[in-house]
Amino acid sequence: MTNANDKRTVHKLDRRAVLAGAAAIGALAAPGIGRAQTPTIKVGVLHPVTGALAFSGGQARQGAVLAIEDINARGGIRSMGGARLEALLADAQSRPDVGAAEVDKLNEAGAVAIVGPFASGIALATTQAAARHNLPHIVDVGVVDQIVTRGLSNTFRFGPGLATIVDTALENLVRINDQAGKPTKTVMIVHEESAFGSGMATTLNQRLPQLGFEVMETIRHANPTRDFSNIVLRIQARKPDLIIPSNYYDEYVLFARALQQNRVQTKGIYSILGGGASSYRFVKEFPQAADLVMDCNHWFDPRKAASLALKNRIEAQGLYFTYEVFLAYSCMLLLADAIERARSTDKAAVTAALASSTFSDHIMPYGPTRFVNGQNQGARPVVTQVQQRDIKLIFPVEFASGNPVFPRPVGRG
Amino acid sequence: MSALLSVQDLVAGYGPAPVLHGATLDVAAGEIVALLGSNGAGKSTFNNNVCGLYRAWAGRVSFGDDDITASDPARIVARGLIQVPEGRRVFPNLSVRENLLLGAYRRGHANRARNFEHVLETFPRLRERLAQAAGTLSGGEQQMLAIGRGLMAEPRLLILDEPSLGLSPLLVEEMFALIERLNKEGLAVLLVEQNVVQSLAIAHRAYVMENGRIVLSGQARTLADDPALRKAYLGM
Amino acid sequence: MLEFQILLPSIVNGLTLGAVYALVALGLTLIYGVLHIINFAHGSLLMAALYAAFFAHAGLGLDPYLAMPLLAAAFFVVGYALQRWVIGKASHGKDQNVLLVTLGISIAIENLALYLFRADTRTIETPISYEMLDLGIALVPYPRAIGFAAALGIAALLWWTIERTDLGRAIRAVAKERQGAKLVGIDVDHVFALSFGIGTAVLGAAACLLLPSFYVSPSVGNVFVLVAFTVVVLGGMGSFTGALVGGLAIGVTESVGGLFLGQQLGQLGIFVIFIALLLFRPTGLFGSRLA
Amino acid sequence: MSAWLQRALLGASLLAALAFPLVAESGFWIKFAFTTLLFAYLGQAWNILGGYGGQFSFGHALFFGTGAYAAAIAQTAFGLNPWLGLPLGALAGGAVGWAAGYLSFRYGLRGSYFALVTLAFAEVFRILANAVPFTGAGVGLFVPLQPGWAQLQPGPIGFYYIVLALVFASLWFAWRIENSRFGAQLMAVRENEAAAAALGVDAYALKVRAIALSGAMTGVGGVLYVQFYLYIDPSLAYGPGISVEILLVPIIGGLGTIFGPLIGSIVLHAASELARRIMGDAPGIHLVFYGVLLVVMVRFLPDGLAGLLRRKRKAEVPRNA
Amino acid sequence: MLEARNVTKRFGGLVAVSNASLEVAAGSIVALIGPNGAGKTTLFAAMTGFHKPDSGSVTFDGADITGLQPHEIARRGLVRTFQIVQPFGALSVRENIAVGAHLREPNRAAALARAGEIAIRLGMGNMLDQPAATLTVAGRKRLEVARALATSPKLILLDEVMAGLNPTEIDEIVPIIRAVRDAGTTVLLIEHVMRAVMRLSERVYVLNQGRMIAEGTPQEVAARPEVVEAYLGHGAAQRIASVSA
Repeated sequence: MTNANDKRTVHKLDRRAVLAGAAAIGALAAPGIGRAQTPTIKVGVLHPVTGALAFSGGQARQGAVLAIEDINARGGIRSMGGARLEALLADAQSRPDVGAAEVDKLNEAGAVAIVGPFASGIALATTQAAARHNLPHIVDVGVVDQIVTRGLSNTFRFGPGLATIVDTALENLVRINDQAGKPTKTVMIVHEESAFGSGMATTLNQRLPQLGFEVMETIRHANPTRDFSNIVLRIQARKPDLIIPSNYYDEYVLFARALQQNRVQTKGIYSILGGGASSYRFVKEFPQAADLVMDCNHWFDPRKAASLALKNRIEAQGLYFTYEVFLAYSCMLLLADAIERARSTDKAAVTAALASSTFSDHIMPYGPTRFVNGQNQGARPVVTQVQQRDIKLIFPVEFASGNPVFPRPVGRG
Repeated sequence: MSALLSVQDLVAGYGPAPVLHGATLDVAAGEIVALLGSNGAGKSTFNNNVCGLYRAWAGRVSFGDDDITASDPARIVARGLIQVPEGRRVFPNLSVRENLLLGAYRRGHANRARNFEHVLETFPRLRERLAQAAGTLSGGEQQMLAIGRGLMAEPRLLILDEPSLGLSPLLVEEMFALIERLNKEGLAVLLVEQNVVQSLAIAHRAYVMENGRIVLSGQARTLADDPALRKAYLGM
Repeated sequence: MLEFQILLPSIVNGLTLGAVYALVALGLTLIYGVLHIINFAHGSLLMAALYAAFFAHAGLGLDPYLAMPLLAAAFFVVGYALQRWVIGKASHGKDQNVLLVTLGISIAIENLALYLFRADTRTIETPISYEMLDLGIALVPYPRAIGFAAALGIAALLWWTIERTDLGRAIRAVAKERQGAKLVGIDVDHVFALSFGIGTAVLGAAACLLLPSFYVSPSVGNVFVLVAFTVVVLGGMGSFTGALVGGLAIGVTESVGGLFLGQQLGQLGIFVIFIALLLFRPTGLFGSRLA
Repeated sequence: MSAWLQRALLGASLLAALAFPLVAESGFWIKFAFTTLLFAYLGQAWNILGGYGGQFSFGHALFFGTGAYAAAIAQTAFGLNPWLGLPLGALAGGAVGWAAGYLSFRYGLRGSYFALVTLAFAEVFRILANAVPFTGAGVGLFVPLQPGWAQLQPGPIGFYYIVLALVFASLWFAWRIENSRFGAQLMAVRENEAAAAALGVDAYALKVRAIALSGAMTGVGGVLYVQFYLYIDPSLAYGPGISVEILLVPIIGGLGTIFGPLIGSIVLHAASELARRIMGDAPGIHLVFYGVLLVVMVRFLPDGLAGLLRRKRKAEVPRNA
Repeated sequence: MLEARNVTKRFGGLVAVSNASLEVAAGSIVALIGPNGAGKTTLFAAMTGFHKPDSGSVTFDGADITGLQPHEIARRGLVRTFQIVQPFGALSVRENIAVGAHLREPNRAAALARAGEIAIRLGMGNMLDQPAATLTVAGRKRLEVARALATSPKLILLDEVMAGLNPTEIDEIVPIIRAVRDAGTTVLLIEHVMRAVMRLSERVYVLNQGRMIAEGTPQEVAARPEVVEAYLGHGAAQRIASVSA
């Protein structure tokens, strides 16, 4: 009865609610009503599945839903008599205000916690809305540091924040550059205009010179940008050793294509939270453009069997195994572990269990889980490189599945 | 002689109040019939409903053997009932040539080249202006163009709504002479005018409309001598 | 200075980019010029056309350039039907209702695509995707060079249709003088729908030219729609020559503006020109042939 | 409807509105009500200019975003109390409104041209907000979380009452417009600018006043939004999405009517919620339903919902009389 | 009180009004007649700020008002009506008239009250709450006059207020116009209905093809053959003469 496609556990917010109004919702929220046989635990899965962020939101939702299937297949929450998890799906429509409204809806529908909501801007609103209900909220993706620095005791971020990502990226950059005999001196940064790209560029401009790199130029572009030819022209004219791009997938595709069309030769492309270089879709569709591109990003632990199993399942569905999927997947496992230890669906108990979590059964290349002010101290990004049409993990060394190829051999790419 | 156009008890208007309160009128083949009346008497409402631009509230319009009461303008044009409207309604952004060509859009397409020449012979002034945008023509030239455009459709009946409006006396004279000539060539004309004297001079029969009703009708010559008409129009 | 070294190639880039803008704007300007409505569904119709081109390639193996006439025809039918039986019927001739109806259509189409195709960004590769045409002063990717030439061709074809055929004369007649048009027997509703259909057909063609150098996703229409409005205003609402020249001008502005002001602010130039033009010369650079 | 019955109905709705948070224990419905009322208020602001004045703006995000940023910047950079942010937002929104009106009406822009220029103004501000440092550029601005009435973060119920008060104020204001010289002249300009001018109405000055007022009201809405969500970024503030959402409300509800925006906002938000619940979770499908619903509504209610509810005063104006 | 001197107005190549002058003495009723398209309405528009004259000047109450904005001219007490009626369609008759009353009366209630009085004076008392769009042609014409009167003008320019009215309605409106004058408002009217012109006006100007071709008392003007010809077409004078003979 537990085949992978069993969707019976996916509870839909039904139309009764809208008809019956607030009172009915109160009743609906009471646990166990109408489902006396198998106890269920409702968890909110909140992502922007429509609007501008729909792709990432959809991927993340898929990851969370698969995690719930796996948890239920393994016997549910054992400490609570094998209670099954039930996903309450919600759509933030790529807007913070809608996301916040959905949090309330989920709370009333009886969610014990929320996993979501992919984007920083939305996360700021949803964590706060959840805080009003003392509803635990696990942020799957959303790198802006303010998410966990506002003292919200219900908010937990399993993945790394922006500062950590930049630290890791630079640490590895110095390492591979040193290993190769310091071929890289000059850098150009090409980043998108919103929170993560701009935040990144600011930090890089402070840190790179201290590490001995010269930032020749920082190019900020709008979302959407329809044409990258001029940016490529500038790069060709300046001839930097290294390009550091930081953009969303759509722009990254256009950028990479323009680089390739113009046969731009640099010693390397070292992207940070790039839209393309750690995307299997990009590698498949643009094998040449992707070749040897490095990316510091969220990534799964390739040495774990569970990660590869999950990857295969996702790909069997015709989807790509992107960071949204495995981060949301891991976050849902983290939540299940907390409920298991809390032995309760009490929000405060689950919050406490999360705060004291040492969860390790995930598929991320992380150190031991330890939350300080809601931020997982064990979280770290990794650096990947596209090699032979595959994405290899090259840093940190202890998780590596391949060695960096740097600088890029002349004539390749 | 059976009527070419026959309108019976036409009631029509815009919005809540009727403008026409049951107008009855007919035009026989080969006739010039004048429909006279002051501004706002309902003459244009009458035309527009006959030509299908608006749906009449009540009454019946037939043309030839067809009931056209509920027809759309395209079908009415196809049957040969052509209106040259008040204010000319030429296509200001199109050249004179294009305006004329479009006259044969629905009807008369086969003989378009021949009719085009014929119109230019009738209105030599248009030939000089062929490439000019119609919006830049003078009022008189626009009136000629509008009539020419109407002729391009090989009309069986031409409704002319205030063709003398805004023209100089000399041009008005020319215009009426032209209408007479076209009629001599066999064209039936319904002449809707404020210009009482000259209209009556060329018309066979006439109707006088006031406030949406036909108040006088008869042979043009008889009406011209009617003191009631003179008083109504000159206050004398 | 770097900016001046790459000024020429960047102008060439702007021109090829502008050709795409012009293509998208051509349909919009026709629809505005004739029906006097602002079609908010234009962007989502472009998106639908891009998907059609994508699936023609991915599913039927049809090269987008070969699919062009097919898509143009299909989207002509779509546009004709939309205007004749949805927009025309539902709007009751009121501007605010046209706005609501086209907005509603746009929301529906965009999300239908999301539902059917998911939000994935999709791209195609053609044999010439990475070939470059060497113009001496600049290298231009073939897909964009073709797009540029085709944009000129389509604009010329439209111009010819509008200026030299009976249908075109009827369209222009309806644009300016509906009553007069009815009196020469032109079926105005039919001409409205035809114009909308032609405007949409151009999107079908535009999609085939755009796809090889761009991507498609359910929200891709928004990438072009504001720019297309700008082009239409710049060129004069209803003017084809205007849309073509306006598109090229906007492309160059964006490109050169980006060069000197930074990529992000390059788009500012577009809107500043747009506002200045609206204020000082609302008929656009080329006046208007239709409206 | 008799005046007595009308008054009784109004009183009952007022009571219901006041009692709502006490009855609805549901945070979701309170937030739903907050959003609905916020857009009823913003829609009313738009209605002043668009409904009563006949000038369709496609760029009300310009005022919304300016109000939101003004208050957020004043608060984060200068420590201004957000209560003072409300008048500041009004001032900023009003000033931008005045400037936009001065530019566009001075040059005689009307109809589609006016609509497009407001859209462009909002875009310019969006691009600028993305580029300049004091708006936090693309990162956006975070308003510190300081719950409590003192910092204008009174919690959902508190916000509900604040926005309810704003809605009442805006209803009263619309009523005033309908019953004042300003409003009478504004409506006259909407109906026929030349005829109004012939009667001594300075249409230009009137329109500038209307857009400044509308901008000020909208600015206050922006401040409230930022206080509620504690975050603003350029596309939230100045994106076309917010402009469209604001203008849909009065058009659906009934242009140039007192209760049109309120009705419109309720219907739109209910429709959107209904669509989600009926169509389920599959991404997009509920918005397809919503889009189709919009078209169908216009097809059968060409004068907006208020056209149904109120006595039909607007008879068809003859098009070719 | 009002003096137009050598006013010329062109539209593109078309000269609509050419070097036309007229004078209106305070307290009089003056008529401006001429065939359709003669330029009467254009001259009105040029005097009230809707068109800027290409040359010539307009003085009102001793001040030069050439080129002022329409609302500025209206505020000085010179108000026009429109030949093609321009009601505020969505507003009621009372509200329409109140827009005029608001020129001098900021208070809403007072303006509405004044609107009511004026409507009654013009025989529209029973239509006060009707939307203007539902009025008949005659009703709209009256509304034009009522709105203009509500501004308490010194001089009112009436553009064909009788066109489209039936004889009974014309007989009703003639005394109203006279009463307007008697109440202290000078009247300049464009009219086609000669019967009314003859009865009402003290002085008549005749405009044809943009030029002033005659002026004088109604009887003087009606007797001049060029006027009759301008009206009824070329040759009409002889024909009428022969008929009446």
